[in-house]
Amino acid sequence: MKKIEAIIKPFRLEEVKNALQEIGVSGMTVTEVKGFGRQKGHTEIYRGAEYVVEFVPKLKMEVTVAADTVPVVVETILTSARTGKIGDGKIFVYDVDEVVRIRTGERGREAL
Amino acid sequence: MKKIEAIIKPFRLEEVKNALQEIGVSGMTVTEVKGFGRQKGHTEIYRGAEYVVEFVPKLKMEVTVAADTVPVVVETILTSARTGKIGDGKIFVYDVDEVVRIRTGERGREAL
Amino acid sequence: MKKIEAIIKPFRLEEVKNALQEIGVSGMTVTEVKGFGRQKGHTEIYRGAEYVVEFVPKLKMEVTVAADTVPVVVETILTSARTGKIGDGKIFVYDVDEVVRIRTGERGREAL
Amino acid sequence: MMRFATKKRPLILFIIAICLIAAANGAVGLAEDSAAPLAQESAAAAGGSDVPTAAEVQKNLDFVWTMVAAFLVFFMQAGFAMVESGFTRAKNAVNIMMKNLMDFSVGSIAFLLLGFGLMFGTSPTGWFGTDGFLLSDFAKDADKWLYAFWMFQVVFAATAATIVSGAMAERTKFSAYLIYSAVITALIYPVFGSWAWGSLHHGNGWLEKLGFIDFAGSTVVHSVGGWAALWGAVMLGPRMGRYEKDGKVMAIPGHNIPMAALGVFILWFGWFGFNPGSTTAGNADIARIAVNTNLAAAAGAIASLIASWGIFRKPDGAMALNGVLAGLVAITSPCATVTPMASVYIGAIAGVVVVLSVLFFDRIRIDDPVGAISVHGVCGALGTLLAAVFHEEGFTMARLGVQALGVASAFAWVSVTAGFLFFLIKKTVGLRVSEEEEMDGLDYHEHGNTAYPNFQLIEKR
Amino acid sequence: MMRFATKKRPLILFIIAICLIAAANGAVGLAEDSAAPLAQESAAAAGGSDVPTAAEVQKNLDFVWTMVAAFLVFFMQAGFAMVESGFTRAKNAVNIMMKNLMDFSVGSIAFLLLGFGLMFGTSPTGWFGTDGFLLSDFAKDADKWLYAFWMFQVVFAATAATIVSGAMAERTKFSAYLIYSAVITALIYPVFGSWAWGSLHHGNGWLEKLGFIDFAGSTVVHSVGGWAALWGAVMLGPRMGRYEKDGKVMAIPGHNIPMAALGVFILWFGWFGFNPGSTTAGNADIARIAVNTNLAAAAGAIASLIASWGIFRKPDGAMALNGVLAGLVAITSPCATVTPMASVYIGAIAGVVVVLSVLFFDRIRIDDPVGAISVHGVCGALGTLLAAVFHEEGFTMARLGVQALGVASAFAWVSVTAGFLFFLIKKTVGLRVSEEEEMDGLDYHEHGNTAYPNFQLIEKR
Amino acid sequence: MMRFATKKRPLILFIIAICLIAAANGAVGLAEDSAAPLAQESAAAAGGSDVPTAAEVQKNLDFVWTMVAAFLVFFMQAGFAMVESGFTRAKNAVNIMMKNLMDFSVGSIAFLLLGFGLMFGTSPTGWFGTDGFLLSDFAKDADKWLYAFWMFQVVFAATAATIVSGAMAERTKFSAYLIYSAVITALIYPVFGSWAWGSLHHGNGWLEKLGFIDFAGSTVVHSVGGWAALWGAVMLGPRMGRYEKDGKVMAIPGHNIPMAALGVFILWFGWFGFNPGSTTAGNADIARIAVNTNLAAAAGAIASLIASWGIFRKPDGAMALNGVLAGLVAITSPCATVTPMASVYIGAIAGVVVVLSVLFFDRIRIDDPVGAISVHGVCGALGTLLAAVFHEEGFTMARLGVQALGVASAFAWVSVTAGFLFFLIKKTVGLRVSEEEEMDGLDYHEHGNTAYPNFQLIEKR
Ligand SMILES: Nc1ncnc2c1ncn2[C@@H]1O[C@H](COP(=O)(O)OP(=O)(O)O)[C@@H](O)[C@H]1O
Ligand SMILES: Nc1ncnc2c1ncn2[C@@H]1O[C@H](COP(=O)(O)OP(=O)(O)O)[C@@H](O)[C@H]1O
Ligand SMILES: Nc1ncnc2c1ncn2[C@@H]1O[C@H](COP(=O)(O)OP(=O)(O)O)[C@@H](O)[C@H]1O
Repeated sequence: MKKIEAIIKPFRLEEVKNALQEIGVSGMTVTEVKGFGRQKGHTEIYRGAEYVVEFVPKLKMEVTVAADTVPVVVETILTSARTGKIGDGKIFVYDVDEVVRIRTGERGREAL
Repeated sequence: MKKIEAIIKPFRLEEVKNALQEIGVSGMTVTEVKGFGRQKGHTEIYRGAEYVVEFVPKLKMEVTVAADTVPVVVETILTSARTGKIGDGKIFVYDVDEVVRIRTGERGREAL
Repeated sequence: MKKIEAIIKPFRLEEVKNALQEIGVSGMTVTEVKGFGRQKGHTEIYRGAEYVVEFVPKLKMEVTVAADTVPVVVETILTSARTGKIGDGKIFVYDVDEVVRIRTGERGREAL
Repeated sequence: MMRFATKKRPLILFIIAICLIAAANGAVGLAEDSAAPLAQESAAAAGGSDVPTAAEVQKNLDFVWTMVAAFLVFFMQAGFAMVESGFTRAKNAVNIMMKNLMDFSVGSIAFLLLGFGLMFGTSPTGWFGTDGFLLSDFAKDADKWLYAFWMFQVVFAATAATIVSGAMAERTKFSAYLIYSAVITALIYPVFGSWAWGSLHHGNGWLEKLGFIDFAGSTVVHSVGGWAALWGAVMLGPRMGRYEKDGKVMAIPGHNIPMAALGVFILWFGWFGFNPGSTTAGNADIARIAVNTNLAAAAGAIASLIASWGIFRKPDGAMALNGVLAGLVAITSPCATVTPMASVYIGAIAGVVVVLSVLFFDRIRIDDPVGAISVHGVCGALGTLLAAVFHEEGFTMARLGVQALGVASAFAWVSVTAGFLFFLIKKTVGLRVSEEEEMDGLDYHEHGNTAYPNFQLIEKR
Repeated sequence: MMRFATKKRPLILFIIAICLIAAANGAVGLAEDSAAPLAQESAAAAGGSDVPTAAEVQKNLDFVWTMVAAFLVFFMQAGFAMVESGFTRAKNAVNIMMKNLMDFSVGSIAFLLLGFGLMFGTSPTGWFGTDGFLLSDFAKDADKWLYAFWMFQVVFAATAATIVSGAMAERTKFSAYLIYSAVITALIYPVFGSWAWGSLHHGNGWLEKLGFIDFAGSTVVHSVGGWAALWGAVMLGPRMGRYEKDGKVMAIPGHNIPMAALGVFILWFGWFGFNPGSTTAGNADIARIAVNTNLAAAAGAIASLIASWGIFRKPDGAMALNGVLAGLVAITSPCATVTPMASVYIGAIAGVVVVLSVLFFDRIRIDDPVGAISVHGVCGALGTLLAAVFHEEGFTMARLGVQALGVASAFAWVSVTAGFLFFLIKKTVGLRVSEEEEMDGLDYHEHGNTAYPNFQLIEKR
Repeated sequence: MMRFATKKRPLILFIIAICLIAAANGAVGLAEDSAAPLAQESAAAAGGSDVPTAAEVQKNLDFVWTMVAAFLVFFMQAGFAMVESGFTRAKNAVNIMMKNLMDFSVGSIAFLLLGFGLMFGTSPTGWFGTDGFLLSDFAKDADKWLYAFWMFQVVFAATAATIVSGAMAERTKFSAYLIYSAVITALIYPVFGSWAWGSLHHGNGWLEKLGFIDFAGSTVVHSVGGWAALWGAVMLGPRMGRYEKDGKVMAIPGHNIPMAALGVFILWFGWFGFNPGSTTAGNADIARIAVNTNLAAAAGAIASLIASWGIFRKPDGAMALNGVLAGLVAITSPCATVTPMASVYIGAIAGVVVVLSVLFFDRIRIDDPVGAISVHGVCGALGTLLAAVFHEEGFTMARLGVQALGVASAFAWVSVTAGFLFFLIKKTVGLRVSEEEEMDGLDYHEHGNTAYPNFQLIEKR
């Protein structure tokens, strides 16, 4: 099993989520994160002093799926998350040893 | 070494943490996350308009442990996090190449 | 490719980020987390009743880099995040199967 | 939207109904006051077209002062809402706002229909009023002062009810809350009120006849509210996770201390209407009452800060806030009959007592999220007794006796009536929400709302 | 800092400029009031050194009452700011605070320069005032009452403008906002005001001559603001993501409901200055007006709670808050000419109507984030009509006709002028921010600020 | 709980102690006012049973007005708390609330014991008062006006102290804070006050004899507070991370701008008590003072918005808020002796000056988290000078000279005394918290509390 971790722009969440549902992804976990990369932060002013907000708000989306479905899931995220502007984010794929559903104790594919 | 990542219901945190301490887990990291899965969100009303809150608040708990202790840790989480209701969450196990304790620079088992 | 995940003390963020930039790390993702470990939480008082705040605020910093640069990155984090006090945190290294840049679809090293 | 559509027809009928009842009542309207001069005219009048006497002007001044004071007391509702919500959790904030808004709204109507008459109507027995419901006295006396007096009294009545909500916060059913706050404003508060204050209008209570001193209501308003809060908290039981089996007391910190502090500032501000306004006359007496009120509040804050510093080794913010309120509640009864120095002592004593009282109720496992029982019940009783101890004409055992009798009768009356009320509600609509609702928060289950949708909250219990 | 340095020289010049204009004006200053007694003296005076007549004292009382009422009305600005910001998203909170602060500031100056004269200057035609700009009447009449009256009127004028900002929240350009709020306070509001209230000072409006009743401004202030809000919202269009193609209405929940509730409490409090204060005379009439105001607000809250409970199966918090405001707006016109019972009915009707109205405007896809159109526009008109229906001297078709005429003329006047104003702004400076600015929030793009930098916000849309 | 138990016995003793001191004082109480008529009676009286003269009614009106004004000024404490806490970080919010609550509480007692006497007691030298401590003048004069006057003065005294806390926020020890705020209210403020205002009661200051104009305290209250703030900020040094070695100024944004904006609205509201109330007489003069106050605030907001727009290319919210306060502080001295037009100029000048001043103090690396030095110190001095420049009787060099003397003497007096005070504290209890405490936030280390336990905060520095 593989975990697909995507760092996306917050306002794309709906689109990505819906796209994943359509291809049958049963679940996912989302985290509020701050990103740092090519997309630079911005400068704010507060009472005469400037300060740079270097980190950009992003969402981290984690989806664990069966290894064979990775390509299609990645493809789906790519198309649904893309705006074409700097800062669209990244997708990381990791290997997952094991998955267990807490409620039932099911393991592997059944647990997803 | 292995990382055990558990998505649990927020109010189970105390129980799970205590259970893990009892079996000698020395540390863990917890993150506020939003989950999407079989457990559906709920509908709220705001000034006459309805809106669906699709994502359910969850906690992500990360514990890195020596490979041999994985089964017992997983078992402990299973029993302490389980309520039997949909949305109890999942446990994911990943492989960890290396662990370093920042304070001392210790590596591997010693770092935990 | 490898993912380096560091749990650090929040107020070290600036230093670590700058240090990583200097060695040419192009991007990273930061998450607010709560840590539990050797560094104990503290006791607060509220209207006569005490309560223990067991979890300590930490930041999780994730950096994905080419495998060969792992040692230098880890070293950089170690030196920039270290205060020498309990609770300095940990560094975890994971294997990454694949990286994709959403904007361009580039994969692997190019995507970083 | 569609599924709503169907349900709107009844509302149209509802509006028509209101209009019909209103029409039926139209006559009343006429009778009540057949020629209220338009203000423009009267403004002109005041401008000098006809010459007013000094006595008339003084009367007008009494109107102005009493109204301003009433507005300040009204504003205390905002203070109570801020304190209660600041001292409780984010997941219940909408519910608490609604409760504080509705208890005043429901209370205003309940006091119009029943409360005022029971409290200030002619009272043959001395135990409750029998007329003057629906502001009907105006038809009789044709004295516009009735409106000023009613306005000042309705904001007091609502205060008693709102005190209760703090002690019962985070676990009470909204519907149950609406019922009991209506009953408190319509029955429990007014009947006791008629014993002590009836003679301010048409009544004459048995207690005031004995010389009971409760200038602005340490007992009549605060203790009554506080003791109702006590029985409510007892009947409800503590919030989940507040007291552990092993006897440990778990703190459940309030979600917004600055909000609670703002509430205390608003209450302090409003109390300047509550105490000095109780002269219901614009005269020289209001000044010393204001000074006394302020000094007691200040002394209460300092004393409770010292006390908490001594006990907990830290100057606990929340306790200092309670200390201010304790001082204010305690001075409410004696504020017109003690010296400024005495007010300092009264406030200081209350400030220490409230800290001990909060610890005490925690020890006997009565869960009062905001400390309403200690602040209003205990310090209300304390202040009423200290009114005798520090009376500027000197201390007399007789006076203390009467005060004690008043304190005791308030406790007895409220315990019986409120106890019964909560029991009844518990057996019928139910008093407490389900465990699941309590865990998820009342905002979602009771109102389908969220207080802070744009903020990442810390989800624990 | 360096890049700022260069830009400070002009400011020094700016200050010097102010001083020069001021100098030029110095004469005016002299002429205007050549010997204002220092208050210390007059305090002594009041102390009894010279003996005042009862009529003089009554006049002083009118000053005191009118000022206190004006201060309460001013404080409503804080209430509007809290309600508007609580009902919108965190990313626009700074912008909303700035708008509410600046509309009052700009409005005060605009009313000084133009508004007051247009509204209360001598009005040969009955359609607008022609003198009394810049408080110049004092030179003429040397009557200090002018200042009291002006102070009371300026806080009213600012209210009309601030109503608009709620309906146009979260998507309006800050510069455009400054322009239209100046125009509303300088022209649109005063001209209509002169029709209904001009005779309170030097004017005489055509509408008041017909016997139009609008005691405290259900129409003059609230409907005028509400209809301007309507056209503003129409011209702007809805917020992104508010209405989906498939016709679904998407809620955009406000970011801080307790803040909105505090705002409603502050507004309720301030309304006690708005309505009773409109006597601009400290006399016995203020009491019943206060009672009526309070009962209508309470009834409005209850009615809208019931209505929302019936329609949505939950007692929606935000709706109850709108219900209070609906009751207050509706009673504003009739508060001096109906009985307390009638006030209950008026409030209750408004409470139901506001719920239906909010649903209606959502259905026709006019996006009003805070419900300003329904609360101020619709319920303002409603209250003006009900003033005839429930008039204590009984219902007459004639009176209803005049009221209806007033309501209609307000709608017509505002639709034409505000419609044109917004159209003009749209074609010139532009009315709406870019999609990107709306998505990121106005705080960053318009002000370079963040409202809650220490809080982890939930980033979605 | 157990470890608390032991520490409660001393408290019981503490209470008993209070009672004993009180008993000893009981006599005083008797002497002071042996028959305060119960308000009920006096209400009856006012009702007409005995006939008051117009002069008596005017006196009563002065009481009512002065008390209402005092209450409004008290409410400013809430405004200061909101502004200070909104402009600082979440980790210090509880500490800031406690400071604002305690400085008023401690200040009230300190002013009772020492301050009032020093400020208004008979002053043979003209440099400080020598009697009238503990409200003892009542025994002498038996004039209830003393209480009204004291109440109005105590809220002013507390304002001076609270100003300081803003400039010293986020790094000052709580214990040190309590000490210096007591000293400021007991000594530093009153002594200067006696120079300028002593003759309002029994004193006669050297400065007022020269004709120094400071109607409501631009210098007496605001500059005094502002200069104390200056020396406090200097002695403390800047917050960690505020100024980098390379000379860069790092902004430390406030955690809740809407809260700060609410604070500014509350302060504006309270200022209507501060300035018009300073007549301490209910008469026609209050109206123009209110108008002037309002126009200066509005002009200040607009001017600072323009200035910040010009300098930073964005209309900075926080600066506009400072602009309002700058205008209010500047008009406080001249409000009774200038025309409304002049008030607009004064406010506008202050609005620009405050922006430049904030930038200036940042450049010289004096860290003032809320801008208290610029708003109260600089604009207080500015307003005092402009009182001469814009005096309605025309500008005279002589008058300007006296004003300048007053401004200079305030700066000198406060610099010496406050400078010495802070130095002493630094050398004894210590003025500043440890680096660790500053980093973690004062809430936890000083109070063991957390302001927002249910919110996920952004942990950085
Ligand atoms: N090496 C990396 N490791 C982890 N996260 C990264 C890395 N590089 C970028 N990111 C995340 O991806 C986000 C977008 O990357 P960025 O370089 O800004 O734009 P783009 O995705 O177009 O290359 C960043 O904000 C950060 O959260
Ligand atoms: N494929 C997945 N990848 C990552 N997280 C998942 C996945 N499926 C479920 N989750 C997480 O687990 C939580 C619980 O899953 P859910 O299907 O709702 O109930 P259950 O755990 O009983 O199957 C979800 O809220 C989500 O956070
Ligand atoms: N086994 C673990 N798995 C995951 N995170 C851990 C683990 N042990 C510690 N951590 C994280 O590292 C942080 C610091 O560890 P701690 O034991 O407190 O101090 P130190 O890093 O000096 O050993 C903890 O707060 C927690 O967030």
